[in-house]
Amino acid sequence: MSVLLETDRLAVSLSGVPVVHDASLSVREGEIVGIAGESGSGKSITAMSLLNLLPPGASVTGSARFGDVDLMGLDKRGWQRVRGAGISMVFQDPTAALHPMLSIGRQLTEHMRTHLGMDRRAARNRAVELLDQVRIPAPEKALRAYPHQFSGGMRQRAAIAIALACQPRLLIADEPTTALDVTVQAGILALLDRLRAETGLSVLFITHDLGVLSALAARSYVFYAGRVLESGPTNEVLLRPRHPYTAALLDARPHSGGPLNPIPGSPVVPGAAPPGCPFEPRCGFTQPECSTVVPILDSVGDDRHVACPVWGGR
Amino acid sequence: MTEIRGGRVGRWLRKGVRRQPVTVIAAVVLLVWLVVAIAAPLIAPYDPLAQSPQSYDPPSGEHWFGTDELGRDILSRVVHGARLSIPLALAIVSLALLVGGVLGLLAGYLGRVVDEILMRLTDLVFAFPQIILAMAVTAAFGPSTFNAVLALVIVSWPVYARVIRSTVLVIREEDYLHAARLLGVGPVSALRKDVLPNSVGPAGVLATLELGNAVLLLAALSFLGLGPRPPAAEWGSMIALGAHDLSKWWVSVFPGLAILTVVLAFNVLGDSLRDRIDPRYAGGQR
Amino acid sequence: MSVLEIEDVTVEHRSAGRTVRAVDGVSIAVRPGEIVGLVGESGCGKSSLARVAVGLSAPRSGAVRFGGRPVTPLGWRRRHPDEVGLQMVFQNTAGSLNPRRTVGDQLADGVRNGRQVRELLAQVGMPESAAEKYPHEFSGGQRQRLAIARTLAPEPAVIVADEPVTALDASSQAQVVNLLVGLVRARDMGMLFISHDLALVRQIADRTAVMYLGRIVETAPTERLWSDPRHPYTRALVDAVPVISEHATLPAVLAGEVPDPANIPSGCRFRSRCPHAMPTCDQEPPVLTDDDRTVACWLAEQKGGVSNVDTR
Amino acid sequence: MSGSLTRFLVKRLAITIGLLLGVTVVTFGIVHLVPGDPVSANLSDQALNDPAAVRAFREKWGLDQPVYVQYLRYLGNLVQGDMGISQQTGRPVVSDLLSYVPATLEIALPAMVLALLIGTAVGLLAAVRHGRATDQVVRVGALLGLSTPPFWLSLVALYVFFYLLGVAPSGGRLSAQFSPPPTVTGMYTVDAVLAGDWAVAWDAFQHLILPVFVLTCIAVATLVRFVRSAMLEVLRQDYIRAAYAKGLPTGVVVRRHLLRAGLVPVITVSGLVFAALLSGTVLVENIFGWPGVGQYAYRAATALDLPSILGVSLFVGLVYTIVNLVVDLLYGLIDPRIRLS
Amino acid sequence: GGSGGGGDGSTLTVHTSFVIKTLDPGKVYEATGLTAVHAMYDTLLTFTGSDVSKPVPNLAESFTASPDATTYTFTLRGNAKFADGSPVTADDVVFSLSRVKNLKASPAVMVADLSAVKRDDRTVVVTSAKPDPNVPIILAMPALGVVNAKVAKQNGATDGADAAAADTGQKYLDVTSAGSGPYVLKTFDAAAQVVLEANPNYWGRKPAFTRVVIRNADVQNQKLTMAKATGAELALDITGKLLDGLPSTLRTSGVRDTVYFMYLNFDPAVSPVTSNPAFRDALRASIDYQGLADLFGKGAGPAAGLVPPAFPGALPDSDAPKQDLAKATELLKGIANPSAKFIYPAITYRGVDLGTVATKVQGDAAKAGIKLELTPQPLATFLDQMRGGKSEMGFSPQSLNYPVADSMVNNMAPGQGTALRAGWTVQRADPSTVEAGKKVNAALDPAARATGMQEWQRAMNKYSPYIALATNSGMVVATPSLTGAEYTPAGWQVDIAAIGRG
Ligand SMILES: Nc1ncnc2c1ncn2[C@@H]1O[C@H](COP(=O)(O)OP(=O)(O)OP(=O)(O)O)[C@@H](O)[C@H]1O
Ligand SMILES: Nc1ncnc2c1ncn2[C@@H]1O[C@H](COP(=O)(O)OP(=O)(O)OP(=O)(O)O)[C@@H](O)[C@H]1O
Ligand SMILES: [Mg+2]
Ligand SMILES: [Mg+2]
Ligand code: NI
Repeated sequence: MSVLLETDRLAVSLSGVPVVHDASLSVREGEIVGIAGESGSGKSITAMSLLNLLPPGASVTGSARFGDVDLMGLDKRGWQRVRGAGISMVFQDPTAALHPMLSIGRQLTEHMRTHLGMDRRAARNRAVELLDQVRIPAPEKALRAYPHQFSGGMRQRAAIAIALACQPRLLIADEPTTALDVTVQAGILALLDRLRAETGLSVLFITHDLGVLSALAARSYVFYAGRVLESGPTNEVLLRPRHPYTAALLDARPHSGGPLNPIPGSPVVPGAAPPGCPFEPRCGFTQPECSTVVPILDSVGDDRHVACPVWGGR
Repeated sequence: MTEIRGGRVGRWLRKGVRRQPVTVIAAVVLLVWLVVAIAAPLIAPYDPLAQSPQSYDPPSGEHWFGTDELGRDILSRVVHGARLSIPLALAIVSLALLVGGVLGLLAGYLGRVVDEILMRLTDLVFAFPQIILAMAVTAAFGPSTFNAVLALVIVSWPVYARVIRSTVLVIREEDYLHAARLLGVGPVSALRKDVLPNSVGPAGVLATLELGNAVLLLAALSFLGLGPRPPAAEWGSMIALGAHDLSKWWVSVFPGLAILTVVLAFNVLGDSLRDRIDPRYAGGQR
Repeated sequence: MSVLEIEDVTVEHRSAGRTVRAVDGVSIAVRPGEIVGLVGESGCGKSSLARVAVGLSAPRSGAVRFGGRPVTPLGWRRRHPDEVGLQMVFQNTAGSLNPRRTVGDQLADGVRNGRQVRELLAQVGMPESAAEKYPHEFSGGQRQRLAIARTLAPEPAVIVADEPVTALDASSQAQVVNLLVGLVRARDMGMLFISHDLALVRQIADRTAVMYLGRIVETAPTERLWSDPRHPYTRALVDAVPVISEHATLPAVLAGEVPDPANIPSGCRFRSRCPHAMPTCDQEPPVLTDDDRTVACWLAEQKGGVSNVDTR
Repeated sequence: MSGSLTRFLVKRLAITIGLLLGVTVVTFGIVHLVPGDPVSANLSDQALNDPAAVRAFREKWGLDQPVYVQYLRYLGNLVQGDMGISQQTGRPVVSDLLSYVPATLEIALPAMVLALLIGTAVGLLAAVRHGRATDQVVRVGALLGLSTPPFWLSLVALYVFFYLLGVAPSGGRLSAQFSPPPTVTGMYTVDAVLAGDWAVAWDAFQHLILPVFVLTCIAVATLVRFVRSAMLEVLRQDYIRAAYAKGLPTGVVVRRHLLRAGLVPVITVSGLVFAALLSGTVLVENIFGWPGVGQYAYRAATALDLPSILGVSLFVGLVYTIVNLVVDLLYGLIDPRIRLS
Repeated sequence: GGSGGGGDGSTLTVHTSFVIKTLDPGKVYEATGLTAVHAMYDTLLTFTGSDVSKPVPNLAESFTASPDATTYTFTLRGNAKFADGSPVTADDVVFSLSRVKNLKASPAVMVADLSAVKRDDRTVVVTSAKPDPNVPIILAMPALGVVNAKVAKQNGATDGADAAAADTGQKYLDVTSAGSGPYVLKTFDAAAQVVLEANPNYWGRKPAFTRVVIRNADVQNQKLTMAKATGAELALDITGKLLDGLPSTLRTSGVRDTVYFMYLNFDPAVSPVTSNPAFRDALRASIDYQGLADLFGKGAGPAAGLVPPAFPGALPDSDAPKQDLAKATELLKGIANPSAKFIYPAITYRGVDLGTVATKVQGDAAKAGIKLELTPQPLATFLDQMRGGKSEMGFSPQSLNYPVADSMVNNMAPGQGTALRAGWTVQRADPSTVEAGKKVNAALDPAARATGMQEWQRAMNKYSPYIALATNSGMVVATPSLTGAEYTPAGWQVDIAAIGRG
C-alpha cells in the first residue's frame, strides 16, 4: 500500500499559543488510521490543519503531503480542489455540521456539481446511490428531508454520504460517534469499514474511545498535549503499550472488579506545558531528565514509535 | 508604590490602546465628558443662562461656539448640557432597569399567568413607537424634566423586562438552581442568590448600550419641546432653537456634536463590554 | 426495605403541541447501600425519570417514595426537610454550580447540623482553599467533585446520579466514579446511577436496569445481565460495546432507527428493530419476573420463563 | 399545514385584537389622566362663556358621560370603522389617516428596503472580513449611525444639500407647480408613474431623497450591527466549516449557507427596525415638512387630540402586529425547523 | 420646494405653515383658512392693502349707517356673479350672515348681535342689537364671505336657527367653493396644500395668477425656500429675526399687529406674590423692552399698550415703558419671596419660539431678583390652565377677531371674561379702569373711540394685571417679481388676488 497522506513535524499555533507540536502522521491507501487522546490534546486541530480549516490567527509549520500534492503550498483554489474531492471530513456533532435550513439533497449534491461538474439529474442519481450506500431508508424521500427530520444516527450517516459524494481518497472522521449511542456507533463503524473494504477509502479516525480504535483502526496514534506520544499497529499500541500515558489511559478504562484507576493530576493546558515531557507531572515512571528534555518520537522497530526514553526503550 | 502602580496602569493603557484603540478613545471621550459635567462651572467661560445683547454671534475668539438668539454663549450651554444629559440618561436607564428588571425577574421566575400578563404588557408598549408614546405621556403631563424621564422609563422598561425574563427562563432550568432547591433552599433566597446575580450581566450590558439611546431619546423629546424646561441648557432643545434658522448653523451644530460624541462613546463602550461579557461577539479572533 | 421506590411512573412532556411520553410505567427500587445502574440509549427517558425520582418534576402518574414517604414535586415551597436526604448529581459540570457564587457559599446551602464546608471539601479530596474560589477556576472533574460535595451536605440517603461522568475525560471519569462509589459504599447510601456507558455501569452497579423508549425492558444483577442478557435489546447493547482485544471485531449492528418518541409503535416497542421479532410482538409483551430479575419480552415467554432464554 | 396555518392565523388575530384593545385602553388612559379639560382647550373664549355651547360640545364628544361609557362608545364606533373626528383637523380620523399614512409609507418603505439591502451587504462583508480593517470601519460606522440624533442629521442634511449645495428640494412632497397625481396608492411617486406623469414622478422622487436618506441611516446602522453579529454567529457554526470542507468556493458558502442561516435573526430584527423607523418619522417628518403620520401624531399629541392619538396608536399597533406576523410567516418559510403553532 | 415655483409662469406659490380644519366660511378659523377663504368669497366690504382703518366697497356698492350705529343699509353691486355664473343677490347675503350666526362655530361670536334682512334684491339691512360702529368692519371679515345660497342649500347648508346641528354643508364647501371671489377651490389637502384657480366668472379685475398653491411648510423651510426662490413665491411666516440673511432683493411687507403680554393673577388665594401690585410694578420695571423687541427682530417694537400699532387707538411708541432695575429692586423690598410659576404655550408664533421670549423675560426679571419658573405647556393644556383662573402668571400673544381692538375692552376690563381668569374682579380693580372702559363703549364715532382706547390703555398699564411686552409684525416676504404682496392685519394676511407681476 502506498502512502496517501504524510505529515512531517506539523505544528500548529493558535493566536501564538502552540497547540500541536511536531505531529508526523501517515495514512496509506485503503487504511483506517486512528488518533486517540484526551480532550484538548490537539486531535481536532491537527485534522483541521490538514484541510486548512483552522480559525483565523492560526499558523502552521512543517510539511504535509497528500498524494503528490504539497498541502502547505496550496493556494485558495488548490484547497478548494483538495477539499471534498481529495480529503473530506466528518465532524463530531452531526446536528451542528448539517445546515439546518437546506435539504439533505441540496447539501449532498451541491459540491458534486462544482467538483465533478455533474448536472442536476446526475448529481441526484448519485445522491440516491450514496444514501443507499450509507443505509438510509427511502433515499428518494430522504433527499427532500431536512436534517431535523432525521435521527442522530441518520444525520451522521448523511454527513458521511456528503463527505463521500465526490469520491475523496481520504476521509477524516473527527469523533464521528462520540455524540451517538453505542448501538448507533456500531452502525457507523461498520459503515466506514465497509467503505474501506469496498472502495479503498482511507480513513483518519479520531476518537477518545480506545475500544473503538481496537475494533476499527489498523494503526493508531496516541496524542497528549499536542504531541504524538506513541504510534504503531493498533493491537500493538493497545495491548502492549510502550508509553506510560497509553498504559495509564488503558488502565483508566472500566474493567471488571475493583475500583477504576484514574490518571493522577490533570491534563496540560496549551501554552502552559512543562518544559520537559508533557506527561511528566502525571507519570509514575519519571527520571530527572523527563522534566527538562522533551522526548522525541523514536522508532522502536516494527512501525512502532514511542516518545518515552524511560519506558519506551524497554 | 505609586510608581509601580503608575507603571502598571501605563502598561495596561498601552496594551489597551494597541488592542482596542477605539474603545480606549471612547473611554477617554466619556471621561472628558464626565469631567466636563462635573466641573462645568469651572470650564464654561460664561454663565450658560446669562443673556447678552450679542445675539446670534457666529463662532469667534470670544465665543468659540458662537451665541444664540438670546446672546447666550453656546459653548457654555453645551458644557452645562452635559450636566443634564448624562445624569438624566443614567437615571432613565437605571430606573428602567430597576422596573424592567424586577418585572422581568418575576415574570421569568413565577411564569404562567404573571409571565403572560407581563409579556402582553411589554408587547403593548412595543406596539407604540417609543417616541410617540413618550410624546403622548409628556404632552399629557406637561413638559418637564421629571415627566420626560418618566415617559422614557415607561417606554424603555420592557426591553429590560424581556432580556431579564429570558435570562431567568434559562437560569430557571439551570442545574445549579435545581441543585440548590433540592438542598432545601427556599424560592426567595434562590431568587436572590442564584437567579438575580446571573441575570444582571446581560442586563448590565444592555443598560450600557441603552445609555446612548437614552441620551438620544431625551434629546429628541427636548427637540420637540417636551423635555427639560427652558432656560435649561439641554442639547436637544438647543438644536431645536437652531432649527428655526439654519443659516445660524452654529446654534444647532455644536449641541448635535455633543450628543453625537457622548452617545458614540456610550455605544462603543457598551459594544466592548458586550464583547467582554459575551466573548462570542469579540472582535479580532474567533 | 427500599429507601427509594419508583412505582409505575409515567412522565409526559408537552411541547410544540405534541405530547411525548418519555417514561411509561417504570418501577425501580433502590435499597440502602445499593447501586442501581440505569442504561439506555439517548432519549429513552432516563433523565426524565431521574428528575421525577428526586422531585424536580411531577410524574403524570405513578408514585415516588423516599423512605416510605411520598416525594412532593418541587413547587414554590421550600423542600420538605424529610426529603432533603434525596439528592441528585447532574451531568453538566459547568451548569451544576452557580458561576457567580463561591464554592463555599454554595456548599453552605445544604449544610445542616453544624457540619462544615471544610469537611465536605475534604470528603471529596479538595483543598480547603477551594471554598473561596469560583467554579470556573476548576476543571470539569474538580467541579463534579465539588457538586458531589454539595449533595453530601445534607447527609443524603439516596443519590440519583444522571450521567455524572459522561462529560468528563477518561481519567477524570475514573476519579469521580471512584469517589462517588466510595462515598456511597462507605455511608451505606443508595444510588441510582444513570449512564449510557455500559462498561462503566457494569463496573459499579449492583443491579442494572435497561431502558428502551420509556420502558424498562430488563433488570437484573449486573453481572448476570452482562453474562446472560435476556432481552434482545440488552443483548444488542452489550454486543455494541467495543472491546480491546487481539482479535477485536467490529461491534454488532442493530438494524433500524430509534422510533420517534412521540409516535411509539404499538406492542413491544423494540419490535421494529428486534432481530427476533415475531407476530405476537404487536401485543404488549409480558413482564416476566424471576426472584431477582425481570424481562419484558414475548421471546422469553415462549422460551418458558426468565431463566433460560437464549437470544443469540 | 393549511389547518395549522389557519389555527395560527386565528390565534394571531386574537392576539392582535387584544393588543389593539390594550392600545386603546392605554391611550384613553393617558389622555384622561391629563389635568386639562378638552372643553376649554377646544372652545374659544366667548364660546366658553356660553353654557349652551359648552353643553353642546360636551354632548357632541360624549364628554358628559363617564370615561368607561365614552370608551365603550368609542369601541362601538371603531367596530364600524369610525375612529371619530379629529379635534385638530376637524375631519374624520380615518380619512386623515388615509391621507397621512401613504405619505409616511412612501418614505418608510424605501428606507426599509434600502436599509435591508445595504445593511445585509455591509454587515455580511464585515462578518466575512471579521477582525480586519473593513470590519473595524463598518463597526465604527454602524455605531456612528446609531449615535447620530436623527433630527440633527435631518437638519444637517437639509443645510448641506439644500441650503449650501442646492441639489435637493427643501421639503414637502412635491414642488409647487405640480399637482398631486390622482390618488391610487396615495404615494405620489407611485401614483404619478401609474398616471404616466413622469415630470411629477421625478419631482416627487427628488423630494423623497433626503427624508429617505435620513431614515435609511437610522435603520441601516441597527441592521448592519445586527447582521454582522448574526453572521458571525453563523460563521462559527460547524456547518459552515463543513461547507468549506466540501470544497465549496467562498462565494457559494456565503450566498447559500451563511446568508440563509444568518437571515433568520435578521428578519426578526427587521420588524423591530421598521418600528424604530416609524418612530423616526416623527422627527424626520417634522423637519422635512412631510405630511405623514409622524407629523400628525406629533400635532395630535401636543394638542391632546384624543381621537387622532387613538387613531395613530391603532394604526401603529396594527402595523406592529402585521410586521410581526409577516416576520413569523417568513420564519416558517425560511427555516424548515420552525413549525407554525 | 425651492427648485420649483418659477417654472410655471401662471402659478403663485404661498408658503406657510398651516393647520386648516375647514374652508367653509361659516366655520373658518385658522389664519391660512382665512387667507384662502378671502380669495374665494367676496364680502360686502373689504380693505385694501395694509390699511384697515376704513372699509371699502366690495360686493356692496355703498352703505349707510344710522346715527345710533344700529342699522346699516347695504346696496349690492349689480354685476357680481358667483363662480357658477349665477348673480349675487340679497338673499345670498342674508343667508350667509344668518348661517354664520346660527352655525355657532368660531366666527359666530362676531355676529352674535347682528341680523340681516333683505329689503330688495340689491338691498340688505343689517341691524345690531347694541349700538356698534364696527359693523362695517365685521362685515369685511372672510367668515362673512357671501356664499351661493342655492348651491349651499343643495349641499346641506342651512341658515335656520338649528343650523348648528342641521347644517351639513361643510363637507361640500371643503371640496368646492361657492363664492364670488377671484379664485375657486381646486383641491384642499388639509395636510399639504390648498390649490386655488382663477374664477372664470369673476366679476372684477382678473387676478394675475391663474393658479395659487398654498403649501404647508414649516418656517425654516420657508426661509430656505425663499432664499433660493426665483419664481412667483411668497412666504407668510418669515418674520423678525428670520428675515436676517435673506437676499435683499426679496420684498417684505409687514404691519405691527400683534402684541405679546403677560398676565399676573390678582387673586391672593392663587398667589400672594402676583396679586401684590408692587410685584406687578417691579416686574414691569424689570423688563428690558428694547431687548425684547430686538429679540423679535425687524418689524417689532416695544409695546406702549395693549393695542398694537396696526389698529386704531394704539398708543405711540414713545409711551412704551423702560427698564428700571433700581426701581424694580426697590419695589421688591416688601415682598418676601418674589417668585411665580410662569406658564406659556410651547409653540412658535410668528417665527418666534414663545419659550425664547419667556426665557428673556425670566432673565430680565432675575436681574431684579424675581424668580420665574418657566412652565411651557401644550397649547391645549395652557388654554385650560389659563382659563381655569388658577395659574399664577402666564404669557401669550394676542390676536383680534377683526381689526378693531374694542373687543379687548370687553374682555380685559375688570370683571370681564378674560380678566376674571387673572382674578381681576371689579372689587380688586381701580375704578379708573372701569370708567375708561365704559367711555370707550359709549363713543360711537371712530376718533372718539380711538382717544377712549388710548385713555383706557393708560389706565390698564397702570392698574391691570397685564404687562404688554412687545409688538410684532405679520410679514409677507415675496420674490422680487411680485407686486401688491402687502400684509393685511385683517385676518387674511395677504390679498392673494391683489398680487401681480411687476
Ligand atoms: N479556536 C481556538 N482558539 C484557541 N485555542 C483553541 C481553539 N480551538 C481549540 N483550541 C485549543 O487547542 C487545543 C486542542 O484542541 P482540539 O480541539 O484539537 O482538541 P481535541 O483533541 O480535538 O479535543 P476533544 O476531544 O475535546 O475534541 C485545546 O487545548 C483547545 O483549548
Ligand atoms: N422538556 C421537554 N420537553 C419536551 N420533550 C422533552 C423534554 N425533555 C425531554 N423530552 C423528550 O423526552 C424524551 C426523553 O428525554 P430524556 O432527556 O429523559 O432522555 P435521556 O434518556 O435522558 O436522554 P440522554 O441520554 O440524551 O440524556 C426525549 O424524546 C426527549 O426529546
Ligand atoms: Mg476534537
Ligand atoms: Mg439525559
Ligand atoms: Ni463516551
